[in-house]
Amino acid sequence: MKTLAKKSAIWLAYLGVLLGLPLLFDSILAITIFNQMAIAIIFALSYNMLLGQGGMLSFGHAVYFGLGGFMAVHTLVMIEYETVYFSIIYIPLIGGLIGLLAAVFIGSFSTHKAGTVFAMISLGIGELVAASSLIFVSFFGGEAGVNADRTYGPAFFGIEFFQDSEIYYLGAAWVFIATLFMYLFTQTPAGRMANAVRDNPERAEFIGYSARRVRFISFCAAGFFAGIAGGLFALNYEFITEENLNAVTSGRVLLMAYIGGLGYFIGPIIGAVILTLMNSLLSNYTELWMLYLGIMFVLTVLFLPRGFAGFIMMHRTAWIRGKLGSLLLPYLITGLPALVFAIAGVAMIEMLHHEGEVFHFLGIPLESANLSHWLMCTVLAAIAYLGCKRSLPQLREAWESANAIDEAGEEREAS
Amino acid sequence: MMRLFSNTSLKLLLVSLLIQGSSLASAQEPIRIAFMDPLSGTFASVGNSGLKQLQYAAEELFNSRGGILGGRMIEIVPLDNKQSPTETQIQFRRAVSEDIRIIFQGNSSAVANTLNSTITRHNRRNPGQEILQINYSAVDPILTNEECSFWHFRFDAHAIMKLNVLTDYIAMNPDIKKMYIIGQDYSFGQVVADTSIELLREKRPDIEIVGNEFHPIGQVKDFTPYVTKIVSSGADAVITGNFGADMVSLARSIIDSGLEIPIYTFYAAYDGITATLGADGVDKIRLIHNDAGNPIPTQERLEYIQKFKRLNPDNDMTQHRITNALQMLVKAMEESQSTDPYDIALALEDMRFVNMSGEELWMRGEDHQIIQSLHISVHTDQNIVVDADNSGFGLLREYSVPAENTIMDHSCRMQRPRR
Amino acid sequence: MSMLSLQNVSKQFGETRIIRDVSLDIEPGERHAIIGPNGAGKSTLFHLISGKYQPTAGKILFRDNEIQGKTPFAIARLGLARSFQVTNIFPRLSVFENIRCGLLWKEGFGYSFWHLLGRQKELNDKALALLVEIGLADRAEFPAGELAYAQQRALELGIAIASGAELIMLDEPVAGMSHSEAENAVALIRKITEGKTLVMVEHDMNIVFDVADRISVLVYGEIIASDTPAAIRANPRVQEAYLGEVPEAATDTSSGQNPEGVDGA
Amino acid sequence: MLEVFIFSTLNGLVTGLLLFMLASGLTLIFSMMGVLNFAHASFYMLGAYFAYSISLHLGFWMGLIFAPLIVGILGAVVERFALRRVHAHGHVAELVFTFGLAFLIEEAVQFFWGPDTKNYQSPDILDFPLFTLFGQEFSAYRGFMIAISVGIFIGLYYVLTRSRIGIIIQAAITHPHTVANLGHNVPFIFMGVFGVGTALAGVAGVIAGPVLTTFPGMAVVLGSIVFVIVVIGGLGSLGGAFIASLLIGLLQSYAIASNVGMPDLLNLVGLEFSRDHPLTDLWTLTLPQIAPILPFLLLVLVLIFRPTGIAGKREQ
Repeated sequence: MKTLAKKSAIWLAYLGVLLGLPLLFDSILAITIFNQMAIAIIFALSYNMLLGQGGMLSFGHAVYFGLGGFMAVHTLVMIEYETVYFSIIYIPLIGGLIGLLAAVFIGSFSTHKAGTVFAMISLGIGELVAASSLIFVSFFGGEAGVNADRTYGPAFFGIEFFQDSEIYYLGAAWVFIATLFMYLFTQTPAGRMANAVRDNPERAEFIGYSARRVRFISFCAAGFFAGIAGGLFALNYEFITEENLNAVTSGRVLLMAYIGGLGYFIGPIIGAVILTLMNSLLSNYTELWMLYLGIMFVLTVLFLPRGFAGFIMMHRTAWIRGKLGSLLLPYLITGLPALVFAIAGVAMIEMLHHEGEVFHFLGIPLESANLSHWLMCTVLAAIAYLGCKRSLPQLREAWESANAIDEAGEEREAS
Repeated sequence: MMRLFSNTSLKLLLVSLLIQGSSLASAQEPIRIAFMDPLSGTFASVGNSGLKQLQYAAEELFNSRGGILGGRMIEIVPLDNKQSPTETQIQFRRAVSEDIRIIFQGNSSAVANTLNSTITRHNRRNPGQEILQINYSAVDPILTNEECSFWHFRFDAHAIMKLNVLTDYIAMNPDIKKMYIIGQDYSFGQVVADTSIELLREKRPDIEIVGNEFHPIGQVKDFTPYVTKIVSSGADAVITGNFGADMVSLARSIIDSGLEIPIYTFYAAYDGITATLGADGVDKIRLIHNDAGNPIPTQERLEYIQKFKRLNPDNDMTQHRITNALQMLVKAMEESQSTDPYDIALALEDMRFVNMSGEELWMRGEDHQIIQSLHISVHTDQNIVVDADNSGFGLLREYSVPAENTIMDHSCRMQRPRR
Repeated sequence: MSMLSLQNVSKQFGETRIIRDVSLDIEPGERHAIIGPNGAGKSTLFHLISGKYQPTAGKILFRDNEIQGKTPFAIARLGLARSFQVTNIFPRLSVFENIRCGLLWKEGFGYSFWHLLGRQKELNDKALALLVEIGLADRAEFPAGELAYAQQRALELGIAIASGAELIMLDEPVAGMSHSEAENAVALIRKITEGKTLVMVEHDMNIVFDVADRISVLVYGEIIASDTPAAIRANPRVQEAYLGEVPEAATDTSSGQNPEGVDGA
Repeated sequence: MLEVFIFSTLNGLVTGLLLFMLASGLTLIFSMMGVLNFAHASFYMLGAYFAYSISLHLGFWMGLIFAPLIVGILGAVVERFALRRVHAHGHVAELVFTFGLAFLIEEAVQFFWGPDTKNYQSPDILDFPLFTLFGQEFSAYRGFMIAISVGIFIGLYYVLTRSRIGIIIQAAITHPHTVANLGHNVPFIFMGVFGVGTALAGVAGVIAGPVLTTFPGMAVVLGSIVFVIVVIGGLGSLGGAFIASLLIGLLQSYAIASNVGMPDLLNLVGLEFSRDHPLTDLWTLTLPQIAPILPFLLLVLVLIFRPTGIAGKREQ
């Protein structure tokens, strides 16, 4: 029962953060970003059901997001013309059902195999649907997409959803519900067997489970929640276009889930938050943000194969043993030069980019034509690199001593 | 990278999140105008070039001369919409958040349509906080027809107006008997195809349309198979609305096949295209556009362009309509002595303005469509004073239509807000 | 009624006949060992019974149900469990989860996505009891992939037992273990297969003769003898087949048994 | 009609052979490491860009020699310092890594060369029509493309089947441990194969750049098609990849050249729909319109009905 109380506390904190955020940051821009995050969190979590929990690498997950979103926008239009009439708070559910429907159909033949075959089918389906969306203009609206207005439905306790902040609370509610249900799914036989099939499909068959059926269930659930995210997107932006079901969106959700950390439930949430912030803020400071995103992604795959969540979880043992503090100083000693190295590197990239003009980097005016600027950055980077390299063994040592396990079982049980 | 983020960006993030839309207009405060176009990604060069032209116009024509409305400066705020309708929504909210009331936007009709409906919704829900859309380049006809809005002004001729002039020009060429139409499979491509067919049938019923082909945007690796069809159809000329890499590839394939026929098009110059077509495209590529190219009509404009070129050696003055739009916008502010979008919009309606080339521009009040003369130019290296891509090649004017002959009917039923 | 009955089973891969006309009856409660030199087809025989491969000809009956042509999971549901030559667990799940997954189908949870596992007290108690039985209770929260080799094999046994099978098939359960580990493993096997039917493939003759009630000898895809340990020991054909062979030496995968390559490795 | 058929066949052949140059490298790499290199087409793009830069100073032919070399070395470096590291985390991580690499290379290309189309020209010496048929020219450069592709195919076939190194490579694919035990440096062979595979992609980029235009989107346009080919052909099968390349090249070429569509089909069965029909987009669909997505349709069908592809044996 102690764990139950602990878990409830975490969920209550989550709800608190969701509800409290707009009180801390209440500008329109902040709300916009939070809304984006809300959509991204559900979408990335649904993707994790496939890849992280079920071991299915999909290059076409945006299909379910997009189809759900399109149907949601069309439903909004129907509400406007009173073909149907209900409160728009249920719109994400419409998106979810369409996502589910699409997943049931596509999953019926694509979940036969995991691995490369599944990845390739998802790629093919993704390309097919994206291409069709440009051909079938009457439903998808061509490249301009479909527009709607969310304010025509019956008011919900007097709220007519004129403002994005009202949508935020609706979105937050959906995020909370969707997150909760996706978490609970992992705790059911179907969710647990998805992990088992991911780890070892053959073994799963020999304990009575059809790997294909298990994958199919996860696939449908992922499609359902992706559709909910799509429905929320439709509510937030009141429009949707083909770009929301093409390969770029599919790729972005893969990035989110991976950078956040596959396999950890919280990973995709972290990834969704990081990528949304980068996408909407970093792009205002540098045109090269996509390049940095690419570098970050590749570095993550290389050095943090379990993403940011995995990095955080690495410290669990040290935390339990109360030795996290002993890591702080070594982290600083190595981290600071690493930071300087990164800054110098970015400065040089920006100098290359701003050829022939003066630009301000962290408040310092830099110019690519000025050799001394290059020299300064190079020297800085070199010193930082050396400092990093010199201190790395110490960090490793500190790490090992903090994680040294006298009796392993004891440590595990303490959690 | 993340380090950068946690440092500069975080600080800026906090600042920008905390900014409240409560700035009161004071005499010294700059007038902030958003420029919302792709500034990163595949289409960045077009967007950045436009941004430089707008910044140059603001600096050169107004700020360096003491500002407007009694000394206020114009500040151009670049907003990167990555040419994505979704990202446009986000950047629009950023503009609202920063209390920017005027948005310049030009690239992609899909984006313009999205912005148009977003602004319409926003302005209806937030009276007193309205936003004005200055469309300097998106040519989808519906923006000043079915979907016209009081808050949207277009400073470029729309696709059908351009095609009207283009088909007039084609009709004058008796050698053309067979026409092939090819375009990207999306709304603009379809408008080009449908309208061309309709107008040619009217003007030259003897011209046979020997092909009407659509291909997916940006998906075609090799245009040779399409060119094979063009050749076998025996076409004398090609009309296409392609842009970007699809335009270059198509033109290159046609030229490579040895086909000596004219290509009539919209977007086959600048931003690397002129340089890539180079000598191969001479006398083959013809563009319909506004704002006369070579020879530059007035000394004033020539100097204006040359100064821009000195400041931005790698960019061209590709879209003079950006300058036109800013000049007319400022004129509207001065006339109404206001920066409120509603007052500006009223002042812009039916404004007549003589631009740097000495052409008179008319912003038709009924649909907010600019009426100005249109030109057809040829890709060449003869008599080029202002070239493109520093390549020595550029556009030479062959045919001009005065503004009054470009006027077309519209189907706009504008809903005017009441104050 | 026999527990498992093979009737003239054959298996061909292309032109190669791996299993030739094998017939075999295994009675309930019997502990049956299959031995034979490398490449004899022992693992293939296991794969045929458990449904990984389909026989080219012949019938396989499990408790009088024909199971040839059925999928592995359908066969597993009838009450046949197997372990693998290569350790076959769910490496990223905890030890406890491994066992619990093994229990799920038998306990009637199916593909349910409306039961919360944390709430299933009975299920969890069973899983814990099994963990105690296989001696891994103190490792319950470990990721299974981090266990020592012998522990992983024990866990694998545990998963097989968990499914509530009547017939348990073990493919080289002590391969790669040290002598003392092997002894513990054999003791565990005896303990947890109490009252069930056991079929095992094993190279360690000491263990085979120690554990088995009956032994079948498979050579080149054919069963040349099937009898009590004593009789097998005395059988001249068996001695001939094993001449020059060192049965204990073979611990890793041999060719011919697994034509599609090793799975899950 | 005949000239359309002949030229479509030639066009399909050019495209198909070009695709095969990419697919062959991808297949080799897959056979070796069991990973589909998502970034393969990005190396093709790098080939085109390097060749463009070299051609500005030293001419096309130097580009043809040096650009693939640079790309190959780059590929080997990627294998040695990145892919080998990711390998430990499994196939999914590898696939995701190459996916990220493709993303990164596209951004890097935009960073170094800018987002515009580059004026990369074919050599003047090949700037003449090889032959003229029914008034249409077939440029010598396209003939040159066919010759290079066929040459590489023959060379590759010869090296793999006849030479000592080819036999070692083939052995290393199926029995890496045995080959290692024989004293060969298997990781080095892997690196070499990855380098050669990417260099092949580089060659394809060098010769395709002038014809298919050199711009940052060129990898995306071709990338997924090459994937489709490798999967349709059967993962790991060079012969299958060859057949699939030509199949896709010709299929697309013929589809574009054709003039049939749904309206014809409907006329055939005597049906007609008005333009206002809600499914009008479907009723007016034409074959040329959907030509570029045919490969994906084929991919999905093949994967559903024959997951091993045309010539594939190996199951994942």
